[in-house]
Amino acid sequence: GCGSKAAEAPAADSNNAAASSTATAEPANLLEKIQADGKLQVICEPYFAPYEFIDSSLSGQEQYKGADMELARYIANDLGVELEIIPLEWTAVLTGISTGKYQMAISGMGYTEERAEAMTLSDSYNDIESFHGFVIKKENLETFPTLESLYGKRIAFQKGSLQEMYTNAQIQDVQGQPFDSVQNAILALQSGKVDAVAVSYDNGELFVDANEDLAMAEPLFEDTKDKTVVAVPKGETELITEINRIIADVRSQGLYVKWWDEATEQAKALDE
Amino acid sequence: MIANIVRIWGKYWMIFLEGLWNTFWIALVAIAVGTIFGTLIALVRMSKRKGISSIAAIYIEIIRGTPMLLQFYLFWLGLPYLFPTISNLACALVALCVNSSAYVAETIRAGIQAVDPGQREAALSLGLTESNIMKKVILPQAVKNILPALGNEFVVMIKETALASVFFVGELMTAFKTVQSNTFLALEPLIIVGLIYLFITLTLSNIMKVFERRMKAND
Amino acid sequence: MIANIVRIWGKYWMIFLEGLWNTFWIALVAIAVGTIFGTLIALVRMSKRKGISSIAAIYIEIIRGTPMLLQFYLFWLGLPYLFPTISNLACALVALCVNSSAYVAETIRAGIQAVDPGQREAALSLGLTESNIMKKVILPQAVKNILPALGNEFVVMIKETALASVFFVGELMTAFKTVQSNTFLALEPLIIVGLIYLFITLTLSNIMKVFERRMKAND
Amino acid sequence: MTDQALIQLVDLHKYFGDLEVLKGINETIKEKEVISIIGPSGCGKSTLLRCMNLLETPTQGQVLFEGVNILDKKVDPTLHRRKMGMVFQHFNVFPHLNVMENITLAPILNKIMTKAEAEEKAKGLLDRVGLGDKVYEYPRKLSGGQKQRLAIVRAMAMDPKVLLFDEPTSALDPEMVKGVLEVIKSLAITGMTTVIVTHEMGFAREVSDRVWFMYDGVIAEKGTPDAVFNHTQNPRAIEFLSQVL
Amino acid sequence: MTDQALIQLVDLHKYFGDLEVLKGINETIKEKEVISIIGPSGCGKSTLLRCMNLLETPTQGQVLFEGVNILDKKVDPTLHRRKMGMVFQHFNVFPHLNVMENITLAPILNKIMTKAEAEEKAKGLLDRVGLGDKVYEYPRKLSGGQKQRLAIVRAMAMDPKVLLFDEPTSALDPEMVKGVLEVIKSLAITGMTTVIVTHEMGFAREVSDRVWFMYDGVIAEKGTPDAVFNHTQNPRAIEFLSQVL
Ligand SMILES: Nc1ncnc2c1ncn2[C@@H]1O[C@H](COP(=O)(O)OP(=O)(O)OP(=O)(O)O)[C@@H](O)[C@H]1O
Ligand SMILES: Nc1ncnc2c1ncn2[C@@H]1O[C@H](COP(=O)(O)OP(=O)(O)OP(=O)(O)O)[C@@H](O)[C@H]1O
Ligand SMILES: [Mg+2]
Ligand SMILES: [Mg+2]
Repeated sequence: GCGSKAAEAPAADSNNAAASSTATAEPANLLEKIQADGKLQVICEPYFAPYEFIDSSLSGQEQYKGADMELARYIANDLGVELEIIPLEWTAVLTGISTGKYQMAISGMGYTEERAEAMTLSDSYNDIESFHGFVIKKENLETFPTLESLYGKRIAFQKGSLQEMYTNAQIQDVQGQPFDSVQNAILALQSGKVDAVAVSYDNGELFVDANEDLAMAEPLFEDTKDKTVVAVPKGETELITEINRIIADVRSQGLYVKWWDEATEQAKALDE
Repeated sequence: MIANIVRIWGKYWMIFLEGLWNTFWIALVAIAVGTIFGTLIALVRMSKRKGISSIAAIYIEIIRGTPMLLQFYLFWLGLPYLFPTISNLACALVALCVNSSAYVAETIRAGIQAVDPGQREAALSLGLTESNIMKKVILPQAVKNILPALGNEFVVMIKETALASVFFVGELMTAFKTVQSNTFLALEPLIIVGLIYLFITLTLSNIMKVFERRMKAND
Repeated sequence: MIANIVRIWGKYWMIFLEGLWNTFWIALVAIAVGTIFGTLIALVRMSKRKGISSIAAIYIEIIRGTPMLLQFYLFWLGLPYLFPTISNLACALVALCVNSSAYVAETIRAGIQAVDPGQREAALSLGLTESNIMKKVILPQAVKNILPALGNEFVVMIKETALASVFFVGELMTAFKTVQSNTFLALEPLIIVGLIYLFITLTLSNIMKVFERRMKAND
Repeated sequence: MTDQALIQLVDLHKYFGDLEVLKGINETIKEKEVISIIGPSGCGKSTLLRCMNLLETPTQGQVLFEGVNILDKKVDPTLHRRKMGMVFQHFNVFPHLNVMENITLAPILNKIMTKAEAEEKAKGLLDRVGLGDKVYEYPRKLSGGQKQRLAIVRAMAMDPKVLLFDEPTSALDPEMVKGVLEVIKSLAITGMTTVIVTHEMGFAREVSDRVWFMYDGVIAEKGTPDAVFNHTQNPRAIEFLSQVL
Repeated sequence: MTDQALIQLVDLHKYFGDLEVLKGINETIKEKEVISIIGPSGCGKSTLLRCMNLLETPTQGQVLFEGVNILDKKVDPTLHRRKMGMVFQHFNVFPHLNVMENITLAPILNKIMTKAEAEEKAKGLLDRVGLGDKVYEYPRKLSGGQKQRLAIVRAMAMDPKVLLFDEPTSALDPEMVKGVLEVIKSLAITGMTTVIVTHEMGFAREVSDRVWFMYDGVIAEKGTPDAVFNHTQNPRAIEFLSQVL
C-alpha cells in the first residue's frame, strides 16, 4: 500500500543521489537533472477523480490512477526515466512547485495568471471541453436555476482552486467556504453546512453518481476558457519545451481522451 | 528571504493579526468551557459510585486516547446530524471544548488529590459535611495546584487550534494557508506565523510564571 | 451505519492495519531518537554554564511554543535545502524526532530534579565526583520517574503522527483519507480509525500501569 | 474522673486488606479520664484512635459512645465526629484560612454557633493557649508549636466531649514541645476527657489516669502510670520502655 | 583528645541572599575531640556543619583543615570531603543500592580500595553496628534506625578523619534512637573526631568533650557539658535548656 511505498522511498532516494553524483558535471537545468538522475518526481493531490485518485486495492505506485497519472507515466516513458508519484494536499502542491521543492505537478491544475507568475506552465493537455459548475442537493434543483439564484449563498470550493477564483468573481455577495479537498466540501454540502460546491463538471458528476441525494445544478460558470496544464518550477524552459512536445504528441493521438474515459469508468467502480 | 518576510508582513499583516486574534479567542473559549465541564467531569470521576465514575473515566480515556485531528473530523461530520445549520467554526469550537474538558478534568482531579489528605481528615474530624469539606477546605487549596496547570492547558489549546485550519476557521494556520496560496511562497509566511505563535505562548507562560511566583510567595 | 463499518473493515482492513503499523513504528522511531537527543539536551540544559544552558532552553521553548503542524510544514519546506532528495516521510520523521526530543528533555530534567537533593548531598559528602554522582546515584533513581513519562510521551507521539497525514506518510489518518475517497463515506472509516487509536493508546497505557506498579512494588 | 463510661470498645478488629492491625480491643474510657497510649511504631495506636471517630471503619466489633454503637447504620458519622475533637501529628491546620477562620469554620458551618459567638469563644481559647496576638495571622507565619496549639483550639471550639491526640508533639522542634504539652495538660486537669498517643513518657506518667501499652494490635499492658512504667512484668513493655526512657 | 587542631573556623560568615545565618564563628576543633552543637531551630547549626565540608560555601572567613584553608581555589572540595564523613537527619542512604553497595560505592569509585578490600571492611563495620545480617538487603527493608546505622557505616568506610552528624536521631521513631546513639558513642569513645548537632541533651552531656550553644548565628555559650548544662549564665541558653530538658 501507500505506507510501504513511503517507507521504501528514502532508500531509493539515496541510491539515486549516489548514482547521480558519480555521473558527469552538475546538470545545467532541471531537464538535464531529471535525465541524469533517471527519475522524475510528480506531485498531485490524489483525491480528484477522474484526474487522479487512489485505488486502494493496489499498492505502491500502482495505486495512483486517473488520466493525469497516465499522462505522467507517458511523459516519464518518453523521457526514458523512472516515475515517482508523490501525493500531497492541494496547497502543498501549489507551493511545492512555486518554491521549487518538487520537479513537476500534474494535478488537474487550471491555468491562471497568478499561477503563470509563480511557476512555468505548459500548454493545455486537456482536450475535453471542461466546464465548471455546482454540486447541490437534489431537492434544491428548483431553487438554483440560474447563477443569480446563487448570489449570497454559502458556496464551498477547494482552497486555491480555479473554482475559488470563479466563485469569487462571478457570484455576488458570496459566502465562500474553502476546503482542503473537494471530498470534504461535498461532505459539508451533504450535512447542510453549505448550499453548493463549486467543482469542475466532470469531477462533480462522479460525486453525483455516487450519492443519490446530490445533483449537478443547471447553471455553469461563464467564460471558463479553461486550460489544464502541467506545472514546473519557474524558469525551467528546457523542461517545459520537452513537456509541450510530449503534450502535442498526446493530443495528436487523442490519448488523453481515452485515458479520461477509462479513468471515469474505474473511478465509478472503485467501491464495488 | 528576510526581504520577502518583510514584504509579506507589510502586505498581509492584517490577515496574520486576524489569525492571531481568532487563535486567541478560540483557545480562550475552549479553555473556559473546558474548565466548566472539566470540573463537573472531575467531580463525577471522583464520585464514590463506581457506575457513574467509570462513565466519566471512559469519556476521559476516549478523548485522551485519540488524536485531536480525528476529533475535529468527528465533530465536523457528526454534529450536523444534530444541528443541520452548524458552521465549521462552531464544530471546531465544540471539538476543542470537548477535548479540553477531558484534559482539564484530569488536571482538576490531580489538583484535588494533591491536597494533603490530612486536610480532609481534619475537616472530617470537625464534623464538616462532605460538600462543605470540598467547598471550604479542599477546592480553595486545590486551586493553587490547578491554576498553573490550566495556564498550561491554555497554551496547549492555542497550539491545537492550528489543526482547525483543516476547516479554515480563520486562525493563524489558516492565515498561513491563505497567504501561501496568494503569494505562492511557503517558508516566509510560515516563519511569520511561527514567530506569532512563539510570541503568544511565551507571553502566556511568562505571565503564568509571575503568577505562580506570587502564589508561592503567599505560602 | 454499523453494517457499513463492518463492510468497510471487511474490504479495507489491510489498509487500516498498514496504517496502524506505520503509526506505530513512526512513533517508536520518534520517541527512540527523541530520547537519545532529549537526554543530551537535558544535560546541556542543566549545565552550569549559562551560555550553553540557555541555548538548550531556547531550543526547548521554540519547539514547545509552536504547534506540531507548523513544525511539520517547516521541516517539509526547510529540509530539502539541506538534503535535496529527502522524502516526505523522512521530513515528517525528523519533525517528530525534533519535537519529541524537546519534550523528552524536559521530562528528563524534571525526573532528575525530582530525585531527593539529599541524595546528591550524601554523594558529595562521600567525595564522589560530579560525573560519578550523576551516573551512579542520580540517573539510576531518576529513571524511575522518567520511564512512565516516556511512556506517556510515546502515546502523545502516536497521536501526533496523525498530523503527518498532511504529507500522506501512510499512517492511520492517511488510511482514513484513502478509504474515505474510495468509498465516499467519511464517518464510518473515521470511527474505525478512532477505535484503532483507542486500542493502541489504551493498550500502551495499561502496559505502562502494570510496569509502574511493578516498579512501585520494588520501592 | 467520674464512673460514667464515655467510650466502650468491644472486641474491636481492624484489617487493612489481609493485614490485621487491631486484634480484638476491649476497653472502656470513662468521662474525664485521661488515657495515654504508648507502644512501638506500627503497633496500631493511630488506627485505634482513628476507629473511635470513624476516620477508619472497624472491620469487626463495636464502638459505643455514650452507650450508642456508632457503627450502627442509623448513626450519622458526621454528627458523631462533632462530639469528638482530634489533634493530629502534623497539625493539619487549614493553610488558606487565618487563625480565627480556622477555629470558627466548623462551629459556623455546622450551625452550632453564630459567627459572633464562635469568634467570642475563639478569642477566649486563643488567649488561654497564648495565641491571643495571632488572631488574624495565617498559619504560614506560625511556628510548629503555635500551629499545634491552634489545632487544639480548633478542636476545642466545637465543645467536644473528648479530645483525641495522635502524637501531638512528635513533629515539633524540641523547644516547642513543652508549650504544647502544657496546653494539653491544662485541658486534662480541667476535666476534659482525653486520649493521647504519645512518645513523651514523662508527660504520660505525669498527666495520665491510665496508660495503655499497645503491642502488635492488642493492649498488652495497662494500668496506672506507676504500674506500667515501674512495675510491669510484660517482657515487651519492659523492652520498649528500656529503649525510650 | 590530643592538642592537635584538626579544624579551625576563622571569622566564618554565611549569607543566604540578604539573610546572615552565620555571624562570625571562631572556633577550633582538636583531633579526637567530641563536640556537640545545640541550639534552637533555625539558629544556623546545620549551616555551620555544612560549611565544614563545603556543602555550603562560606561567604567570608576561613575554614582550616589540618592547617590548610579549604576555601582556597587550589583545594579540590571533592578530595577534602573524602576526609570528612557526614551523617544526615534523613539518612540519605541510596535506595537503589543494597547495603553492601551503599557502603562500598565511594571507596571503590574514589579508588581508595579494591572491591575486595572495601567489602571486607564493610562487613567488619556492619558487624560492629549490628547489621551483619543485612549485608545484601535493600534500604526499603530496613527500619529508620537501621538506615541511620547504615549511613554511619557508609561514612566510616571512607576512613574519614572526622565525622559530622546533623541531628542523626531526630527523624527516628523513639524506640530506634538509643541504638543509633550507642553506635555514635562507641565511635566517639574509640577516638573518632566527632561534631554532632543534636537535641538529645542526655547524650550530649554524656559523650561530649565540649558543648557549643548556638544562638542566632553565633556560638553564644560553650564549655564542658557540666559548664553549659548546669552553670551557664547566658539567658538564651537558660531559656533554651528550660524548654528541652
Ligand atoms: N490506610 C492503611 N492501609 C494499609 N495499611 C495501613 C493503613 N494505615 C495503617 N496501616 C498499617 O497498619 C499498621 C498500624 O499502623 P498505625 O498507623 O496504626 O501504627 P502506629 O502504632 O500509629 O505507628 P506510629 O507510631 O508509626 O504512628 C502499620 O503496619 C501500618 O502500615
Ligand atoms: N539554602 C538556603 N537558602 C536560604 N536560606 C537558608 C538555606 N538554608 C538555611 N537557610 C536559613 O538559614 C537559617 C539557618 O538554617 P539552619 O538549617 O542552619 O538552621 P538549624 O539551626 O540547623 O535549624 P534546625 O534545628 O531547624 O535544623 C534558617 O533561617 C534557614 O531558613
Ligand atoms: Mg501513628
Ligand atoms: Mg538543621
